[in-house]
Amino acid sequence: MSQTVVRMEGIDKQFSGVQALKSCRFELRAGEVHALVGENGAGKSTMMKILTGVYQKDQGTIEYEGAEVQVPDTRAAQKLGICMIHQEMNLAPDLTVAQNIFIGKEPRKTFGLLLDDKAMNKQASILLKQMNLDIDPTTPVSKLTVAKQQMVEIVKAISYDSRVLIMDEPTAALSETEIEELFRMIRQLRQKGVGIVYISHRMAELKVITDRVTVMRDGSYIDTMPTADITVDRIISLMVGREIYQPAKPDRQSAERSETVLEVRGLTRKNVLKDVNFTLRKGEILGVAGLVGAGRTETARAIFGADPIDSGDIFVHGNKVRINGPHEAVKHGIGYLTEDRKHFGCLLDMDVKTNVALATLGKFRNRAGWMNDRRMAKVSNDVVGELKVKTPSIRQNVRYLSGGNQQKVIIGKWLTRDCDILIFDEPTRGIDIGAKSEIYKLLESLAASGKSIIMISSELPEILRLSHRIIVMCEGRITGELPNDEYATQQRIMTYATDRIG
Amino acid sequence: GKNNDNGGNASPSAASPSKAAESPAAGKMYIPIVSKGFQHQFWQAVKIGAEKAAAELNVEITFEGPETEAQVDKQLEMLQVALDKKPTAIGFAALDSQASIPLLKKAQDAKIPVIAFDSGVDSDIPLSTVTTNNANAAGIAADKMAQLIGGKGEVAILAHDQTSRTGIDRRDGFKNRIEEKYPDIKIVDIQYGADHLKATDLAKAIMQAHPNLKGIFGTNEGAAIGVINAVSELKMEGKITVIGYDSGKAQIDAIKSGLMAGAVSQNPIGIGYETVKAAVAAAKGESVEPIIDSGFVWYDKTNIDNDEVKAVLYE
Amino acid sequence: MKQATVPTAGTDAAQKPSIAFKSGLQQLLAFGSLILLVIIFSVASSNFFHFSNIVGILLSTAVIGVLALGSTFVIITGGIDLSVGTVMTLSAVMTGVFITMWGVPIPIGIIGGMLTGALCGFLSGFTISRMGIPPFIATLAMMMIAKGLSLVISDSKPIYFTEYEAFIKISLGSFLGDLIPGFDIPNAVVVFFLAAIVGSLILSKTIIGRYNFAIGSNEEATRLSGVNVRNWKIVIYTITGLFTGLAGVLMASRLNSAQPALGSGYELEAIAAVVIGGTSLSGGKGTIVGTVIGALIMSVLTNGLRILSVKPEWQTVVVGFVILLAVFADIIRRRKA
Amino acid sequence: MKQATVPTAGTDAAQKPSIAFKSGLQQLLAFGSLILLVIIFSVASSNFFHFSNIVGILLSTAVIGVLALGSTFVIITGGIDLSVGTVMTLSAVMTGVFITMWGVPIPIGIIGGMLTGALCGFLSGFTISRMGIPPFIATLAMMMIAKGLSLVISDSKPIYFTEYEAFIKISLGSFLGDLIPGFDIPNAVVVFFLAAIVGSLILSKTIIGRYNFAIGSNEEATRLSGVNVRNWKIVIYTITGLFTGLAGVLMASRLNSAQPALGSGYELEAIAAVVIGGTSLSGGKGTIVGTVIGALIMSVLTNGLRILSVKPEWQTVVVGFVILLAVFADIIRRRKA
Ligand SMILES: Nc1ncnc2c1ncn2[C@@H]1O[C@H](COP(=O)(O)OP(=O)(O)OP(=O)(O)O)[C@@H](O)[C@H]1O
Ligand SMILES: Nc1ncnc2c1ncn2[C@@H]1O[C@H](COP(=O)(O)OP(=O)(O)OP(=O)(O)O)[C@@H](O)[C@H]1O
Ligand SMILES: [Mg+2]
Ligand SMILES: [Mg+2]
Repeated sequence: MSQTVVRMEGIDKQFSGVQALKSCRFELRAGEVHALVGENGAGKSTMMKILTGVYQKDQGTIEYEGAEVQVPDTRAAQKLGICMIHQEMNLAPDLTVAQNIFIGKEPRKTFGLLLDDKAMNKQASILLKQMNLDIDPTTPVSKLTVAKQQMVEIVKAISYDSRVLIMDEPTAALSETEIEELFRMIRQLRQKGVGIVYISHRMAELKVITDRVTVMRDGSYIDTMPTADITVDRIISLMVGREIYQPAKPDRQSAERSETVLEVRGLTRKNVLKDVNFTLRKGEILGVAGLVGAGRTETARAIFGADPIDSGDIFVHGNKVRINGPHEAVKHGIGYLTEDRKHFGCLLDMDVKTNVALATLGKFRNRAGWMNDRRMAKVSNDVVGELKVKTPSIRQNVRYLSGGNQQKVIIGKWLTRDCDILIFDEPTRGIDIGAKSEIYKLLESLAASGKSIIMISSELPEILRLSHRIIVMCEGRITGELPNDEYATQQRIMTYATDRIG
Repeated sequence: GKNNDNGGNASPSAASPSKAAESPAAGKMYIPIVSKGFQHQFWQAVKIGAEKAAAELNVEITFEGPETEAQVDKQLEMLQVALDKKPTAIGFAALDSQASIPLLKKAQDAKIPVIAFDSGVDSDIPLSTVTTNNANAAGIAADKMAQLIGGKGEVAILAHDQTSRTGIDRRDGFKNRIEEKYPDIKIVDIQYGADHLKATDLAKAIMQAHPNLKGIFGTNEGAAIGVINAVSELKMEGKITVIGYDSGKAQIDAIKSGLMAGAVSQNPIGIGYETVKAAVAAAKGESVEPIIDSGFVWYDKTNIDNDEVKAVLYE
Repeated sequence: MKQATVPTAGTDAAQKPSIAFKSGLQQLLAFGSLILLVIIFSVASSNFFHFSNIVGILLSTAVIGVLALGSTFVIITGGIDLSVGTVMTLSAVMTGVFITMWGVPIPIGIIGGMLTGALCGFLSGFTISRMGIPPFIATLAMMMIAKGLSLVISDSKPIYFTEYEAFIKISLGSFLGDLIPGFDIPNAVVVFFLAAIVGSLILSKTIIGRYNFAIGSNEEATRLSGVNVRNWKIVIYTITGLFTGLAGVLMASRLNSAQPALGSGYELEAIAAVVIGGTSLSGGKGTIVGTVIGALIMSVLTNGLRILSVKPEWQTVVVGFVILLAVFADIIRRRKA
Repeated sequence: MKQATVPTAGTDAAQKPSIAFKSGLQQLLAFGSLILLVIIFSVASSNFFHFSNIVGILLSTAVIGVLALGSTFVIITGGIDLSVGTVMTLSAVMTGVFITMWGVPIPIGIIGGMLTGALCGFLSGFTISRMGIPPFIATLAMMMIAKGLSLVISDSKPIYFTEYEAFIKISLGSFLGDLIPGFDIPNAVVVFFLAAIVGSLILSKTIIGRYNFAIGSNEEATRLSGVNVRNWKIVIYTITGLFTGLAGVLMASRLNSAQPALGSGYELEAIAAVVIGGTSLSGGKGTIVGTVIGALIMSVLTNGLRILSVKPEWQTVVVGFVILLAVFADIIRRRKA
């Protein structure tokens, strides 16, 4: 058994009244991939941020290679050889790939006065090559796809020659092929004796890549065990402390003969969308699969009017419509739940009530034009009750809700608006398994009640589990459409998803 | 340093005027001077004169004014505060001849004598107005300009301000005199330069735009210095006749060195002195002249060392 | 067991009353600073706490206060309006043009002046939301344009309202004094407080206010919720313009004249008042009450320093420090919260 | 096969040359506007395109240009410095105090003046990064404090350098003219261009510049990368202050005096120059070349309008419109890109 590099014991952390960690512990060995799992808000990120000096612990000890250490800031962590890839994107978009990789440790020349960009770019391209990445180190990061940005973050972390590498939900923005690539990198690092902490909500990955699992719940340590000795179901029940609803495959026949509510013809946007055609029926869940960067989000945004299109027609209930902005899309009964919840989904610093009412504020006016707060409160209380949003009250700021509950609030916003067509973009990204299953339930009941849903997801099991019909995109085109029958498999979808021209 | 103490432990000094108001014999008289500005040399010179009179007559004064001559409202607030300090009398240089009338009426009701200075108010409330006629003084500048450039040619005005009373009077005084008396002289450009640096670049642009320019009149210290700087930066010494206004070290030096032909100066020290003197007299119930002309001088190389000129100039 | 599935419910509930309390405290803090200043100056000078001086302070708050009220709206959207100073002047000038040159009835002239401000606000809003120009730049340009136009239109001369007694009454008359003898609060002060009430109602009771906060909190999320953000931003800048126009009318009436060169630099005073009042420059947070208190702090400070005969150059320094302190105190409070 | 694992490699590679081209175009656009202005004015007035007038334009760019250079740094961090105008004045005053009152040698006096600016920048940076005060407010306070102190220190009187011939040479001498007869470019212009080169080197070749962009681009990410963002921000504000101090020295030397009441409003001109030069107020993007061109556009415009004897009030209006247009053109270009 290899030696222990990090041992955290009795860690307490309090955030202005919130006890995020309660005498929590964690142990990492060299050359292992150690999964850290738990529901949203269990304290995984906080625990690791304490290890990397982003936050300071209130109580407890950190041992590194047998000796107790203090980690006052991220720099100190780097010096120890501990490095973290954060949950949120952590690159400077205006800097180049190489500049981002070497930030804080730029090669210098001329007595350390000037930057040696040539050396930096060279070293960066060596690092990128080592990781089998074909990225020009002088490209600005803003020009890269999300997946590549994620890869750059990993390369950046590796470049510190870390003994300990923490990955906080590295696959949240990746799809299958990129995940494969990431796993290859992880295995390579494990070989070199690097200890890796792997935080993820995707249970399937744990079996594939991790050696041990530590489960956290509600800021407390629950258990640590070898991955090989435990089932995913057991992990889940440790995490949530209760049973999870496992949805069956939907009743695929139900939507077959119903009317078409949305039709998209020849949707084209320079460089991102090429001649996208599809239809959506009443009461149907249409799954949209594809690799990251396939153009699924772009399609959704184009339909919703969030981005301008170059050509193409959209028909709602058989009528051709022109959508010049989201405010016009909602008039046609289209709602869109963005993939980036924190940045584009909700008003983090405003309360649940306002967030629920945001798309329908105009309806909450009395004759004098005054806002009717009481009615607003009633409606959002109804939403909170109906969707089982876990919040102490509708006056709570959305910032303090867990990811899953934030997502429910956003769904509630669109339900209040009473949209016929709902586009869900990665509805379960970064959401724990418990919340996930509740959202699945919700989607199914919405479809059953006659709403039409487009569900974009990078998780194929999710697509297969929920959709009535599946379309697959690649490089801005629709490369395949298939009913979700027994022939719809992950392999077939992947074939379409990698169906590149030439 | 001294005035600073004034502000620092202000409570005794602020208390004394109110006492003074109640029983003038008991303490010093307190006379706030609300000026048009405090940052510029001209107003600093007025302040010096006022302080001189205050020392001689053993009264206490404060001197303040807004940052720019556009801030009519701020000046009114200062006047309001001055009234609330229950002064024995007030010296006031109105930025606008009408805007202050309601407040001056208040002063009248409170039986606080008001002495206007620099420019008048459209009202008979001020018991006396200590002033010079800016327009006349600028007219003299025009006469001198005409004389120096030989009665014909192009001249320009670089005024310090487009909207303030002093700016307008000096500009128009010069312009009208030229138009009335010197048909062969053409005013080809009037521009406005707010500070020394801007005035310098402005004067240069004027000179570039009008290669045949023979003279420039700068209507205050900043504008005049701008013109001098421009002339020396463009190496046009001797080719452009520069006439200034006000005094100050730079203008005096320029006149001595021949860069500047001459300048008109009001007597700011005298204005300050006379204002306080009249205020004290008025407070004591003595009669004061309705108009006290503090006078102005034309000064150039020939007379700059004369005593009566020296008395008016300030560095 | 519930505890386990709803991890933060308990703690959140515990937070709630303290949040309400803190929001009270926020007002209290700015209000406390104001009271503190008043006490300090009252002790330091017997001339400070007099009816006529307090009225003087209120009167001198009125114009800048109304400007600050207007600025509060754009600042809550996360924007800024640098043009309020000169647009105020332009509105005053236009009021003068309407009343004294065109001879329109005074009330219509006043509305005309306010609409001038609104039009400028509309144009700023348009350049910002339709042309995508950052607010700082768009309103900087508007500042210059309004400054120039004021001079052009007035021919660089003040426009006097001497023949229009009623117009002057708007600021300096006192209908309160007519009602209650001795209670001579000038109308300008009453107008300021009325404007504050209207502003407060707009901000808290109307859809404009809701969108105002939503845009400031997260503009893109608001847009993606189907809100026509571009149009609402124009509306909000127009409201700021309307308040600015009102400030112009008050200024003209108070000075009995439209002074075409006045106003540069007032935008910074207005912004300072807003920020001292606890509104965040990054948007999404702010109150009208805070702005009123912020504006009062600024004018109490200026007045007090003048009453104490502090030299004008030191006054500037002191005001600088007080702005720093006030904002720092606010930050400390929030950090503790 | 490689193609498959790195899906968009093709597009990325294809984009690269166009990025380089675009960044060229950006400079070209601002540069194009400058040339266009020069051509328009040359055609409109025969007096415009003269050696002495061009030198005059360059000289009038020097002070505001150096201010704009300094402002570029803080603006790239996503901050702002409203104090550069009055800090410039304070630096000029302190230079005067050092040289004329304390009698230190001129070079040391100059360094002292520059360090005054740096100290003010340091203090602004400190209040911003340590006390958490937003840049707008922190530098607004610094603006007032510096304004007051300039007057206090100089006792509201100009400080003359008449007895220090050598000092005046710093701006108005021409060592280029001494080398090449007839090529009388004043030293101030040379200093401006040297400062631009130094600024450009700092921004593109040193770690300060790298962190400058990194902070402006994503401050939190930079902090989490182990960069001591708080300290670097202080460094960057100090650099801005150093440039501001240099501007103060240049101004004092050019005016042969330190004028204590000057400088308010210069900050907005400097910011306008920076933004016209293509630097984004939201941070992360910007170049020194752009700022130089932006400053030149501003002074060519001012000079040209004056040469054409456009009425001053209309000049303001035109400048306002040009700022709008320049920024709008930049936005259009980026949108297309
Ligand atoms: N900066 C902060 N201020 C206040 N509370 C915080 C802060 N950061 C985290 N928390 C709280 O601490 C708790 C743990 O959060 P943490 O981010 O560690 O959860 P997590 O396990 O990483 O969840 P997720 O799976 O959603 O990323 C949560 O209740 C969260 O609201
Ligand atoms: N800012 C941008 N600049 C240039 N190209 C971009 C930009 N954003 C996206 N793209 C390109 O648009 C295409 C589609 O991206 P999109 O985000 O729609 O993908 P997606 O399938 O929704 O993936 P994701 O799972 O990340 O949502 C990709 O080729 C991507 O490179
Ligand atoms: Mg987390
Ligand atoms: Mg997407």
